[in-house]
Amino acid sequence: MTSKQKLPLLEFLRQMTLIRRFEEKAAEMYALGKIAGFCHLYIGEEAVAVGSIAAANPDDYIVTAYRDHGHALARGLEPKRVMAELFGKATGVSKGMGGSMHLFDASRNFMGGYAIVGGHIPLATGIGFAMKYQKKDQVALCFFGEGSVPSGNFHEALNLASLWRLPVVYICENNRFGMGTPVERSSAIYDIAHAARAHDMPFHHVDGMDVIDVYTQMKEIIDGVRSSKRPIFVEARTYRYMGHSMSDPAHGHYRTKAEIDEQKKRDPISTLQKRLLEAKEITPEEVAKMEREIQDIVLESVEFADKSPEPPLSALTEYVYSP
Amino acid sequence: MTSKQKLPLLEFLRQMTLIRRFEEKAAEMYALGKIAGFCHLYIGEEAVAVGSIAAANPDDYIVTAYRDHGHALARGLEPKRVMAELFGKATGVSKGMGGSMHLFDASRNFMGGYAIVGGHIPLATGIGFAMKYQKKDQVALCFFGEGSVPSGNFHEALNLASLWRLPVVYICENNRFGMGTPVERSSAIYDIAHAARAHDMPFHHVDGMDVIDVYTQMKEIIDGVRSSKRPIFVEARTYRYMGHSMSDPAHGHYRTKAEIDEQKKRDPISTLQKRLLEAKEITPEEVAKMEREIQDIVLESVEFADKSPEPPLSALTEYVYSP
Amino acid sequence: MAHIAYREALGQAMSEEMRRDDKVFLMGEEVGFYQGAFKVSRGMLEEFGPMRVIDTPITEAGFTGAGIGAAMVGLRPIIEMMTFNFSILAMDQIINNAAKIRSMSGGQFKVPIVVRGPGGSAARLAAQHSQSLESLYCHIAGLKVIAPSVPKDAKGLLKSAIRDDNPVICFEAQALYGTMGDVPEGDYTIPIGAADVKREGRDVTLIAWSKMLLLCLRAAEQLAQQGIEAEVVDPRTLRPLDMETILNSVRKTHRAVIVEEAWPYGGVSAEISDRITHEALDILDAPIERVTGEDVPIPYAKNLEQAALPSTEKIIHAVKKAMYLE
Amino acid sequence: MAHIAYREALGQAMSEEMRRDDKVFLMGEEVGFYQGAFKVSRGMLEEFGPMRVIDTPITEAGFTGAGIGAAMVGLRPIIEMMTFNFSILAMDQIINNAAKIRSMSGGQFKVPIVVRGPGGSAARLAAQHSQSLESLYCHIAGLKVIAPSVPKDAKGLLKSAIRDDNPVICFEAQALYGTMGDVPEGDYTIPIGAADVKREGRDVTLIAWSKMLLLCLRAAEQLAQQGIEAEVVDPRTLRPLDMETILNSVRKTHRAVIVEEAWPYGGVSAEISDRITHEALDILDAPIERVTGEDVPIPYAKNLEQAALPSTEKIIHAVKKAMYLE
Ligand SMILES: Cc1ncc(C[n+]2csc(CCOP(=O)(O)OP(=O)(O)O)c2C)c(N)n1
Ligand SMILES: Cc1ncc(C[n+]2csc(CCOP(=O)(O)OP(=O)(O)O)c2C)c(N)n1
Ligand SMILES: [Mg+2]
Ligand SMILES: [Mg+2]
Repeated sequence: MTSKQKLPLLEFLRQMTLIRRFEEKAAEMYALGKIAGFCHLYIGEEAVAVGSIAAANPDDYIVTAYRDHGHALARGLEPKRVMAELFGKATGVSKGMGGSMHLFDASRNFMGGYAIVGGHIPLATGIGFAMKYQKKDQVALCFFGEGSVPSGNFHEALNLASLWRLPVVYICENNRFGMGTPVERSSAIYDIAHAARAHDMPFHHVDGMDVIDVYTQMKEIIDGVRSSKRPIFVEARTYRYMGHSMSDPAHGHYRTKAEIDEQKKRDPISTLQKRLLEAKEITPEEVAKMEREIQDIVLESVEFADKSPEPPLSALTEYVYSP
Repeated sequence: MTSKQKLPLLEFLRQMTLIRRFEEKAAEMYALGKIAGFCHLYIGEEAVAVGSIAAANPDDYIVTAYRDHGHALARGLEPKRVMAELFGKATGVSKGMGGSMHLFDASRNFMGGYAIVGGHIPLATGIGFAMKYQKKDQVALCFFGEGSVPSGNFHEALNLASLWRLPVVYICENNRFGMGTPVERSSAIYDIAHAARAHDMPFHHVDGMDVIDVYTQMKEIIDGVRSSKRPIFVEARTYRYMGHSMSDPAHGHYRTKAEIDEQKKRDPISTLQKRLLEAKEITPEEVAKMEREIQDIVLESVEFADKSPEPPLSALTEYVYSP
Repeated sequence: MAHIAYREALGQAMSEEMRRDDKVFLMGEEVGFYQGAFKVSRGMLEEFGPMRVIDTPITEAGFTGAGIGAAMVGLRPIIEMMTFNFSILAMDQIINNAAKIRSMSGGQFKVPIVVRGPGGSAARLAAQHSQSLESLYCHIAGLKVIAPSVPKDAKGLLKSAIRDDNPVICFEAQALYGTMGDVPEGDYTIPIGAADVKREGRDVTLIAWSKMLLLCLRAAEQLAQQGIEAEVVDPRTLRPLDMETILNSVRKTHRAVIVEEAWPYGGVSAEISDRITHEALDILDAPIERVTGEDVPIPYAKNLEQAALPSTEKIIHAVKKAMYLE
Repeated sequence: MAHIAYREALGQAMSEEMRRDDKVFLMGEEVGFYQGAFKVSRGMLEEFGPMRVIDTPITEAGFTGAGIGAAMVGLRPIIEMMTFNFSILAMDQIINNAAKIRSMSGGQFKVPIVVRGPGGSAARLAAQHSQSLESLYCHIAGLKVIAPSVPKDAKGLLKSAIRDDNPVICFEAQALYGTMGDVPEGDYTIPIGAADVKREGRDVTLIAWSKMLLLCLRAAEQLAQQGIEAEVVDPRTLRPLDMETILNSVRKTHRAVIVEEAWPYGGVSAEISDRITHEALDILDAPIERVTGEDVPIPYAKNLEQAALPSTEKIIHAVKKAMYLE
């Protein structure tokens, strides 16, 4: 295992903080009506995307669900173009066609943002298939919530990947809830990594609140998949602080504020920050500077998005069919 | 466990032989053009339906796939009305509307015959749900081929049944092939009962070529489900002697004649017959008499079917909507 | 008369039917503890308990199929699709089982199930969450399809659907849940298969349902100011269609504009158009105009979403075309 | 010209394209070792090996979705549905992913995938196995749909579909696989979106595709003996529709009969009917007649199956109705 000293922890901190601040701003913009439709925040879960995607090669493929801002930013999509997408502008990563749930960036092998629970999992299997078909070394990372594990798409996709030995890492972001339903009321198995057993697929647990654990384990897992060409299932136990989407209050119906507060004690960002401060790998001034830089990026993103034009009306039909 | 002495073995022999002779005759009738469409024979697998259904109460529900003649006869549907259904006659169990793949008999809680692989499995879950909802003691038995185990319908249905604790016995008739595809090329797990693990469902294996094993184990399983109200998965290892359907040769593409011959050594009917003869629980004369009686039933069935009228043209629209 | 919201009317229909008949139950994602993703089932878990108001995992095929199985043995399930976009995952169950079991069994089993939930666009939900899929279900022999536009119809039709012994697909609209309307006191039903003239007029017949009905009423008001009196017919039930009411109107106005949110190709509006022309070709003074969603996946951007959907302007334009005024 | 069967024409199209372009592969149930459930892919496993001719488990959603994913990264999958009845299980993948990914991504990804297989009735396959589902797919923005009727078109259109950068649904027909026809030597394609006049006539336009086209040609022969000259137009591509060719014919004959095997409500024929009437109301001498499957799940019994499907008699009857001869 890579020694922890060499881990790019500052970069992890920076990315996680960027995602958090970016989304806090997105929430504000939503309240202002600048962003519309469904908008699902990743706040609390940042360690999963950041640790996993850092452990992958830049040309490994990423496929994810609608809660996709974190993955997009971790993969290096430009914040201003992500924000512009949320605003529905022509300069957005999907040219304003997709919005929050459908971020895409072909140039970074960021394969989207999908809004049908479980529906994107077979796509990742297919990308894995294409890698095998073309004898390429890339791996596909597929992120999904624990809510999609009971779905037919999940099982069909995993069986294929295991049967055909495809280089895919299936990463379940178990944030304990699918909307208001806790996992114990949606899945017969509580330890959902065991779903992989039905497909003879090895499985691992990572601590989704600890970017170091995510990164170090994922590094080994992804490297392993790259060489073994066999898929792996990873359950990242994590937690969502905010409501399911912007219309859902953070707590009330299905969980208490106390529960969220308890979870926040393990916050991936403050934990890492504290650790770096204690180890003197970063100074409070540097933290403040990082925050300022991120703040600037976020503000610039909003400005960029705001000033960007709407898509031209010709875009209505332009992207439906390839010529 | 019920002592073997008390088992109604003669009845098992009679039922299995009836199914076999009935289907041999159906094959003839198919060749003559009296039966059309898809027609899937159960020959070789008789022990599974006979042993399982005998172990259930007469008002327990049966749901199965398109290879359903054996289950129908084991449940006591009248052979002549089953044959009439295969002929597409008004006197058929489904009034000629369903044909071979869609045998139904509401009066015997025989819930059909379905032709979409895996599509009927959720129905059984729903029947189990209805039993729980109405606090009834009946159990649903759901039969399906191993080919449907990778399907989304299978997994979604099993998760629900396990999560909600529904009285359903899921019986996988593993005859090793889904059409021409052996299980090892369709399922990532070879020991497919392990699919139940993904749903925290207990599982059992029964010897699908041995009606005594099927019956004795199923008796305990079904009684267990009736009292525990928890679903169970059963894998019955069995073998189909004939082609997948009438248009598929028994061997050639995907298996050899030698393989079939080897399997026939464990034939459920001749094994039981031999055993009963050796134990002197039946005489050769009685065997011959049974064969004659069955022969008569089968011939009468054909005669009945042949003489029965086609459905009236009014049937075209009569059954589409309930008034 | 009570003045209530569309969502409340639906909730009342379900609750009243559940009080009337203990075989009726509601199943779907978030219908219970969460009180419904769109709060249609608010309060129902508390009243009826978790055995009759059942939260499901995100397995549309599985729980819809389970509903069908339960219906076969005598229960009367209401299956909520959180939105109809997700019903595509359950379409095999609906098409191959619900719609066919009575027929395949020679009438031995009936499938009294209601599949309901919101369809259509709301505010910028993008391509996968904005679909109007009525025509996919209307095509299927063995199903009934309803699509109420106002609270009164929503309650009365949903009650009829719950009492119906056949599978009924009930298209609601996210954008309508908050709309208000008068609803009769006490128990009443609205028959499946009966259209309703929502506005009388003599110059042109506007035919629309669900959200588009409201749009047509708005367009009709604007047209009235220009001296054009549009009659607005709400089929309410899409399968079976009450062609008599539609044709009576067209026989009066000689012109028809059909408005539908879905894609144009093979929409319900094409069927209605064909049926009108077939029955009444010679009384048409102009070709029937259809205003539909554009033939594109709905984009997220505000201007493009607007451009993709029917609007009062488009309706007015179509009416004028049908009247040779443009 | 070679005289070959429809199934062989399709097999040739796939094999030739796979030789031309190593990104093309075939995936589906029993396409490999079994040589195809209907032998369309006979010999392909032997030629191309198991990496390019891939047998799948019975998981239509899974492998169709996998095909879409592979298409996004540059491959060109051909997905075989053993029959289109099973495609309903993959409809979410087709509608929500294949048809929308290019659009949702602002044109960054294309999905060059072909989903093909037989649709329609064969000999008494009963309700779940006899469906003609064209209209479900034709409704969807983002898809193309083809439905060839003769070997020549089958080969040429399938080749175009494989080379097309968009998702194309190719409806074949089980009952056509054994039909013979002349096919040009060498490489050729037939453009998607071009109809074909399969028989010239002056009295009435018959519009039909796939199996129904052959039925119409038979009906046209019988009509000719009665002095009625029917023109038979084969749209070949159902989405997009070549309305020009259709309208040109109707402008000549002033009467149209559309024949389709599917259920009537919202069928492709309704769309064609609406478009003809819209463009050419005043040149129609009679209402357009549609001959479709009856509005019932297809029964198994021989007499009922026959009664449920279009026939030459029904077509002739409709033609006479359109000509006011009956
Ligand atoms: C097939 C389908 N059914 C229902 C929905 C509505 N829905 C959106 S998100 C969601 C919960 C998903 O939970 P989970 O998979 O755990 O992901 P999380 O939101 O927790 O990240 C539901 C039910 C949907 N988008 N797709
Ligand atoms: C969803 C679906 N896909 C494909 C088919 C075609 N088909 C019919 S039977 C069959 C094989 C099923 O094998 P298995 O489940 O093992 O049952 P068995 O025939 O062996 O009894 C296939 C692929 C179908 N009927 N339904
Ligand atoms: Mg979750
Ligand atoms: Mg099998």
